[in-house]
This record gives sequence, C-alpha cells and structure tokens, in this order.
Amino acid sequence: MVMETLEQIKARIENAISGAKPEIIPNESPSAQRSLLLDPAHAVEVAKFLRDDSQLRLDYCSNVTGVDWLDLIIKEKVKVKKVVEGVEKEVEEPVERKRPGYLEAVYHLYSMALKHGPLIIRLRTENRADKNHVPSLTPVWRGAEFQEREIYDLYGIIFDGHPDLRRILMWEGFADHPMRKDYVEPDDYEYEPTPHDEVLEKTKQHHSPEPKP
Amino acid sequence: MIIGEFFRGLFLMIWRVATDQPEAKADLLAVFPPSARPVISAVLTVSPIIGIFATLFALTTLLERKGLGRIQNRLGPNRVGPFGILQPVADGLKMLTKEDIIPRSADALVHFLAPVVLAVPTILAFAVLPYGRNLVPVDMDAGILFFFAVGASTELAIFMAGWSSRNKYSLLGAMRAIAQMISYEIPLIISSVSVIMIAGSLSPVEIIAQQGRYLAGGFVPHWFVLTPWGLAGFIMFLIASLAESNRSPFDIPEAESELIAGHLTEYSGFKYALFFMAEYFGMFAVSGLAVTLFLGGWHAPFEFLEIVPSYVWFFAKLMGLVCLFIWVRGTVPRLRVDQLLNFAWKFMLPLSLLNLVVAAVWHFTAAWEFPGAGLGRWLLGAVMIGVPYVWLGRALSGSKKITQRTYRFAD
Amino acid sequence: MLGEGIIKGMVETARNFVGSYSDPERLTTVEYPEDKIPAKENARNFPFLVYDGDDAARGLRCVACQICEKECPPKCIYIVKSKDKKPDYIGKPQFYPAVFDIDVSVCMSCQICVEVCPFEAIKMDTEFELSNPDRFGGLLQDKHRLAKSNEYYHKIHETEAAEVDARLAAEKAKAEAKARADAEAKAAAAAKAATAAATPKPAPNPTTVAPAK
Amino acid sequence: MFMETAIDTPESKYEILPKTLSNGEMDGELLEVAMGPQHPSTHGVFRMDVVLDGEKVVKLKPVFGYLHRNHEKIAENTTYLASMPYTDRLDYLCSMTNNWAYALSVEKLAGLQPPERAEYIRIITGELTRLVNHTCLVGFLLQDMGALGTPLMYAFREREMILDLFESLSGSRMMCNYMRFGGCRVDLPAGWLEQAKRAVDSYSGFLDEFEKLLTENEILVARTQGIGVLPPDLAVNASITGPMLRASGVNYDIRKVDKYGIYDRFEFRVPLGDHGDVYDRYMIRLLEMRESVKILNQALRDIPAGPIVDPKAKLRGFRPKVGEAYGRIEGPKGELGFYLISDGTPNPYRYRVRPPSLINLTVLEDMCLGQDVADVVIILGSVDIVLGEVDR
Repeated sequence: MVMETLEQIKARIENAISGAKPEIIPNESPSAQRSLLLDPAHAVEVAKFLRDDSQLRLDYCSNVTGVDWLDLIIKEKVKVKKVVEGVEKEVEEPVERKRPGYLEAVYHLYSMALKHGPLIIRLRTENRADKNHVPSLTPVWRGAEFQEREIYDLYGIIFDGHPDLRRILMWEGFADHPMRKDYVEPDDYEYEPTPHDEVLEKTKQHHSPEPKP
Repeated sequence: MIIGEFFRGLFLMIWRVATDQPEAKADLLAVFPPSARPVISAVLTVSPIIGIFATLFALTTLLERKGLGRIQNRLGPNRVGPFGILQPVADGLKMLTKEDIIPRSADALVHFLAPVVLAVPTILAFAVLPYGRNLVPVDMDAGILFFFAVGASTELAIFMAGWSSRNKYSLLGAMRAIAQMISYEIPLIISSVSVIMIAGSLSPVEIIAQQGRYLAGGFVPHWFVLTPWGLAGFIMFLIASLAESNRSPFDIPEAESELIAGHLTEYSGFKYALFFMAEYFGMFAVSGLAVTLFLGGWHAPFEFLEIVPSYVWFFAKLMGLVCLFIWVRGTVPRLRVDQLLNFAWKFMLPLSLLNLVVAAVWHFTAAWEFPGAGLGRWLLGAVMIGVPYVWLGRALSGSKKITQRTYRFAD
Repeated sequence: MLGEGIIKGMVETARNFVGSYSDPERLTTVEYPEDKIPAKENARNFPFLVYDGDDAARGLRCVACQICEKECPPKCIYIVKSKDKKPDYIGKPQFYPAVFDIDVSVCMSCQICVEVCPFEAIKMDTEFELSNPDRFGGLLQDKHRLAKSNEYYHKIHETEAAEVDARLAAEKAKAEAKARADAEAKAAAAAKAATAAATPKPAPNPTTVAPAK
Repeated sequence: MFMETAIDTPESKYEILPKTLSNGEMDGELLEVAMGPQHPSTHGVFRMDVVLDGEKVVKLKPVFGYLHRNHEKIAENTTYLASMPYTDRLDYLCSMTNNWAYALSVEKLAGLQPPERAEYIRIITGELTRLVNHTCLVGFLLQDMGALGTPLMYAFREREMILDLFESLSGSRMMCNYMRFGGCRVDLPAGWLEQAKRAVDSYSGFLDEFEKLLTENEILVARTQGIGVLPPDLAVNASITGPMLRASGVNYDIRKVDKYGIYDRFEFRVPLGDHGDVYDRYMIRLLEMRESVKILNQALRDIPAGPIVDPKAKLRGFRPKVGEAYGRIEGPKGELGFYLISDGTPNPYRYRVRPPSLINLTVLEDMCLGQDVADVVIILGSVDIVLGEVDR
C-alpha cells in the first residue's frame, strides 16, 4: 500500500494539532527519503496522531537513532544588489553564516497494519551542551525504549518522559558520549602494544619497554 | 610357612570367587590370629568392592563420553591412549592436580564435609547387594531397608554442599535437590514394595533366590520384570532412580544451562571428583538394586547359561542399565522443577500405589486353574495398570492445555 | 500417549548411534593433524606479497603505493616507501616497499587489500598454521616472510592466478607494443632528422630519446 | 487491529525494586541473582539482573555492553567499503545477510542497481544464511533446555555443509565479506550450484529427522507451551521483528512487504503462530526453514548467467552524494537495517545499525515475569540473540 506524500501528511498534522509546525527536510540522494522535522513541544502529540490516524497507522517504530551535527560555518554566495560604478547590479558576495550545532534524534516509522512506510521524523535539540532535551517517544512506541537509551548513552540527548533513562552500552559512571563527533578517546593504560602505531607510543607512557635479554 | 599358607589362602580365595564357590575367605582368614580376623575379613570384602566400582566408574565415564559422542555423530575422546582408553586416567590426573578452591565466605568445614558425607553412604549401599551366587558382602535380613535408609542420607550431603558454598546458584540447586529427591524416594520405595510383597522378604539374597527358577524348558526366566506389576514397577523404579541419581532428564539440581552447576558450582579439584564419583556410585548402586529386584540378580537369562560365572551376569545387567541411562541422557531435554514434582506426586505415586494392588491381585490369582489362566492373569494385570497409565498421562499433560498445534500460513 | 514422543526420539538417537559407525555422511569429523580437508580454491587466511621470477627482492610486484595501507579496515599494514626506484615487470621504474609489515594478530582476513591493489601484488594465503609463542614479534610478518613466488600463488589459487597472469601479460604486451611503437616513431623521427641533417640545420638533441631499460 | 490496544508503557514497572522493605528491613524473601555475564546460557556476555521469589521471577533487567566496541564509530572513521568486513562481525552467525543489508543501504544511498545474477546469488546466500541461523537457534534452544548437545550437534552437522558452501564461494566460513555495493565480489565457482543443490535437497531430510527427534517430545512440549507468551499488540508496539513477531501471529515479513532484491519472483509462504509462546517460536523457525528450502530450490533452478557487479560501482574512491538512506532486510533474527548519512566524503557521516537482537530484547522482562528461572533461560534462547549484534 502506498503512503500519502509527505506534503499531505504535513498538512494533515497541521490541521489536527494546532501549533505543530512540521518542516520537510529534503534529501538529494537517490534514496529520496525525505523526513519531517517536528518541534519538540508537540512531538508526542504528533507521534500519537501518526500512530493512531486511520490512514497512517504507523504502529511500528523501526529505527531510532541519533546524529550529531557540529557547529558549522556555511559559506554561501548571496546575490546582493549593489551599486557598482554607478550602475545597480546583482553581485554574488560570499557570506559566512554560523549554524550552531545540535543533536538530532531520527525515527523511522512503518505501519505493520497497512504495510507501508517509512515515514522519517526528526527531533532536534537546541544545542549540543546544556539544552539537549527532547521529549521521549517511548510512551508512544515501546520499541524506542532501548534505542533512546542508546542515544542518551552515546550522544547525550536527554529524553524527557523516558521511563528508564540509564546508560545501556557504556558502564554507569562513564562521563562522556562516545558517538559525538568531537569525542576524544581517553588515554587507556590497558593498551596492548602494537607495532608501528600511535598505540605503541601511548603504551610507552604506561609500560616500560620490556628488557631485552 | 605362614607365607606359604597366606598365598595358598589368597589363591583359594580368588579361585573360589571366580568359580562361585562359598566361603571364599575361610582359608585365608585361618592364617591370621582369631582376634584380627573380623578386621581382615572386612578389608578383604571392602577393598575389592571399592576397587571394582572405582574401575567401573572410570570405564563408565569413558563409555558415556564415547556413547554420547556416537549418538551425537562425534567420535568422542580418542586422543589419550589407543581409542582414548586412557582418557579417565587423564581426567583423574587433571582433577587431582587442580587447585582446591574454597570461597572466602563459604562455611569451610561444611564445605569440606559435604563430599565426604556424600561418598560414605553411596559406598555403604554396595554392602547389601548380592554380586554373585555366593558373593554378598553383608547378608542382611532387612537389606533393602538398609539400602534405602543409607541412600536417603545423600540428600543431606547435597544440601550441605549447596548451603555451605554461599552461592545463590548452589542454594537454588540444593533446594531443588531436596524437593526432587524426597519426592522420588517415595515412588522408588513403593515400586520396590511390590517385589517385597510378592517375595515376602526384605533380604536381597532371598529375593534373588525367588527369581532363580526357569519356565518353558529353561528359556523363560522367572524374573519379576516379566510380570505386569513387575514390568510397571521396573519402569517406575528406573524413572525414579534416574531422579535419585540426578541423571538427565532429571538433572535439575545441577541444571548446567540454568544454575551453572547447581550445588557443585563452588567445588573444584578433588572434592568435585568425589561428588562426581559419588553420583556415579549412586547410579551403580541403584541400578544394582534394580537388577536385584526385577532382573533376577545374578541369574543367567537362560538356564543353560548358568555355567557362566554369576557375577558376570550381574555386572552385564548393571552395565546394560547404565547404557540405558546414557541413551536417555543423550535424547531428552530437562524437565522443569515444578513439572518434575507434578510428575512425581500426580503420576508416579498413584501409579505405584496402584501397582501394589496389581501385585496383590497377581498374588491371589495364583490359584487360578482354568485353561489360559496364566495369560488371563497377565492380561488382567496389564489392563489394571495400563488403563490408569493412559488416563493419568492424559490428565497430566492435559492439565495445561498442551496440544498438537497447527500453523497458519500467509502468502 | 505419554512417553510416545520420548520413545520416538530415542529411536532417532539410536539410529544416529548406529549410523555414526556405518554412514560416513553422519560422522563428519576429520581428525585434524593427521587428516586435513584440502583447502578450497577461494580460501583465504592472511595476505602475502607476490614476486615474479626467482629473486624475492627484485621481483616483488608491490610498488609501495600504500592504497592497501589506507583501505585496510583494522589498519594492520605498515609500509615505508623506498627512496630509489626499481624496474617493475614491464620495465617501468617504480618505487618498492622498503618496509612492508603485516601484523597478523590484527589482520581480520577480509581480503580488501587484495581487491583494492591495482598491481596484483598482494594476495591471500591459505596457510593457517601460524601459531607462535611470541605474541607480538612472532605475529608481525615482514617483507621477507610475506614474499612468496608466483608459482606458489598458482599452486593455491589456480584459476585466479591464471586470470591475473593473463591480465598482466596483456598489460605487458600492450606496454611493449606501445614502447615499440614509440621506438619506431622515434626511429622514424631520427631517420627524418638524419635526412634533414644533410641540409645545414642544427642537429637534434640526442638526449630526448627516452631511456629504455 | 493493533491500534486500539496499543500500550502506553506503565511507568511503575521500571522502578528498581527496593532492596529493603518499606519499614527499612532487608527483605529476606527475595533473592537477587545476576545471571551472567559468565553464565552458560546467556549466549555470550549478557547479564540479566533477576530478582527471584523462590524460583519465580519478579523482576528482570537486561544489562548490555560487555561486548561493546562502538562499531558505529569505527565505521564512521573508515571508508564505506572498509565497513563491510566489520558488518560480518555484528551477527557472526549470519554474515551474508549483514553484508546484504549494508550493501542494500549503500546502494540506496548511491543509486546503484545490482545485476540480475547478483540478486539471485544474494537470495541464495541469504536464504542459506537463514537456514544456518535457524538451525543453530533450535540447537541452542534445546541445549538451553538441557538436551545435552545432541540436537545441537545434529544442527552443527548440517550447518557444516552450508559453511563449506560459503567457504568455497567467499573464502571464509563465517566472516564471508562477500557482497559489494552494486553486486557481489566474485562469481560462483565451478560446480558450486550443484553442490548447493545437494545440500539443499538433503536439508528437508534433516528437518524431518530433527522434528522426529524432539518436536513431539513430551518434555519439550511441556517445557515450551504456554511459556513466555508475547501478545501481538505488545509485539508490534515494542518493535519486535522476525520470527518472534510472526510467532505472535502478526503477518509482517519484509521479504513480502518491501520485496527487496527480487523476492517478488519467488513463491513462498509466511508461517504464523497463534500463541506467541516459546513453542511457537521454535516451530515458526522450523517452518521457515522449510520455506527457505522452497525459495532456494526456485533460485537455484532459475539463476541466469551474466555480470555480477553494477558497472557504475567503484571500488576505490567511492563517494556517494550528500544525503541519507535507510535500507532494511528481513534478517534471520528480524529487521536488520542500516541508516547512512553521507556528507560527500569517502567516510559515512553517520552509520547506524538497527540491531534486531537488541530491540527484540525489549520485551524480555514482560515475557519472563512470573516464570521460573528455568524458563528465563529458554525464553532468552527463543528470542535468538547474538551478542555481537546486541552490543555492537
């Protein structure tokens, strides 16, 4: 069965939930899997709508994952009208724009009842440091439980309303979030020396080289 | 002079044992002063038993590993010695050289005592089994009673092991063991009571003597297993003895895949070997009793085969039962503990009680004189035990709505 | 009836017990050090370097391009490029690896180095009895241990080696043909120049002729 | 059908049980046991923190991460191609399907189309992998039930034939690393198809033998029927996939839904269970193996000649356009998906594995509550996990 287009879904969400402003994120690659960006305030409501609506019935939350977008300086050429040598002309000028980094949670939804999909929805945090909260969709789809825990563990997004938000793959007491793009591996005294490697150099700091007979 | 007498006595003893003659030890004991004779006599009896069963234990571990290997389409151990014959030696050496670990929080004394307390009664149980025509270590009037009394004390040892280890798996294993062994003691004893009723004696020697006749020109032995109550009793005795000796499918106290090794979790080295040995000794003892009670003890299956020394038959039957145990072990999955108890109390116990009635009917119909009376008795007994078997079996499996299922297919 | 299924199962195990003595299909065990399963043609274990001819130092096909080093997923290859050049199988001067180490304790036998190598220089070995008491040094294979002859390659991967040889021969033929054509063109040019030399003109510079080795 | 009963997760269930009673005393009635990470039947280094009342489970918390190696991070720091051998090590029993899922996702991202012969080879190897996985699973499940390795050994005997096929095709028995973006690495060697036909033909016989050995066994039936029941609405809501979902009666097979590859050309059926207990999960796998044999027979009959790699595919210097793609297949354990974001460089910007083993464990506690310790082991066995994939 074919699902409605993303534009139709967007329009229906806007109709059904007042204040929700889903935004379509384009995808230029051959897969053409576009996605809907939801605003965190209405995310749970929208999710419930997507799950319960009789034409969508996206009852199956297949994949939940995090993405880390670092601060980015976007260089664009903007057409500016300028008076050059007395004549008004359109001139391209390079403009540098700073896009603040954010963390993103991506949900791939399918329908088991109607056998269609995927609908991809995204939630974004405000920044990568302190404002890293998004609402949890685990109350809507139980299948997101472990995956949201994993995102919390590896990316550090805090899911408000998650019933059991603990680290899942790293151990309790681990401080950092290893999947972030700016994660630096800690120096580990357990390195095994391997030849010709930066590991070898690191090892030397912890182990004295074996005495040669 | 005395040395000559000693060797003569020793030779005569071996000769007499080998040829089923009575009073095997008499000449050898005459060498010693009368005050020392009881002790020497005991040593002469006990040491071969322990030696033979220890060897049998080694052989059985090899047989089990080889047999299971073949059942599972493997070769089994074949690296130590020709065809892997020396594998038990290697296993033993490995066990003895392993570090003996006592967990820090364990109750060290009880932890040490448990394997000892287990080993002693299992060896004691060998005392009352008749191994051959004149080979019975202690000819006790209440031998069967002694056997069960001694056998019951192994439960204490297993609980000691589980409790003293201070390990949760051990404790769970010990609790399971107690529940299981107490439950199965009852059908085990009741199924042997029918034999005692018919034989009218608690003495193993007397029970074997009653099975020593042959019918149909010496080709049908008068073993109790060939009667309807005897067959049912034998099967129930076997099932209960599987449970008593913690063998698959009743290896619930050990339950490798659930409780690591149950009460054995914290044992290593020699103590573990003792447990292992005691388990096999228990299996030998209980199979030996099954042979005694139902399979005619040391009697040959056909009259003309009585020329073969009697102990050969005893051990052949014993090993036959052990092989059956191995075969079962290679086939079935393990029961769950509540199902095991249900099986004991709701199936085995009523059926074994009923078996007593069948035995009684058998006894009182012995006087039937009309033509075909033998067959009639047999069929009556078979129906009396067979119908409740089917009925109880259905009730047991139907209680949880266990059914044959069919499956849907979607295109 | 209770017990039926168990009896059926026991019949089945008995059949297997007997079958393991009579049916070789059932008893599939191969007793390893005495009997060995012949290696499959595609089998792969660890990489080795192919050399042509008899001399491992001279005939090594590797030109130290370091593609395999970059593509290796676990980064087990370590290459140091030589300072000087040696002629390759066509006769073109090429670099060669001054150091070529593979740490087989890290290698995961994925064959990606073989696939990405444009020079057919690295191939997969089928030798697997490499156990060694020295955990680090013993499993670090250097250039001399890795070098194996083209004949050996033919022995372990017959079809593949034949294809490789055909391809290399074609390339060589092409290169030779090109060299010959070049030489002929040059000879023609030289002849032309010689005829031209009769006329008073400056003689062509002889150093422009490509040095052919 | 499922919507009306979709479950809002009750929060109270996730409270960590108090170690002390409300009056501050230690509760002597409950026994806390950490099953694993060193335990014979947790299928690897997996831990379940179990609270027992006698032998009944009152709480169970799965603990993961003992085998965590940050597979996704490794993949983001290396090229697209170099991640392929790492996918072998996710679910190390089914490297072919892992390869396939990853190749499929990259093909979606880069717009590649494998030629027909490659699609057939993928179906053949993928279904052989399903046979391997399900065979191992039923063997392990019965091992967990205490059948002392006999079914496991029979299962391994059959698996050996398929591993031999994989070895002669890809060079390795388990870590195949066989598929490539836009096709497969090498063509089938001479005689491979005949060998595969022989192996597939003998498989039905093995399945018959296996079923005779155990399916009717009273102990197995008593141990598994009615144990670890998973209701269909919960299964859907908790994103359970694969044979486990179908054992609960939900008809969802990605081979049928997405028709990825060329699955629409083959005739096969999807077995469905009605009870969702351990017995159904066991039987569904046995029935699925029979369906796989059907697919294999058709594929081995119809495979055409031709090239095996899309000519557009590049081995070196592969840089997909900026964008993202999620590709998924019906792996033997459930939906195996790969989510990739490309930023135009040779390395993926984001590489994500949707591990069926991990997500199927979401309902482990729901299935185990109120059951015995002995049941926990077989319920876990029937979920079919491989820790290489759970922890990644």
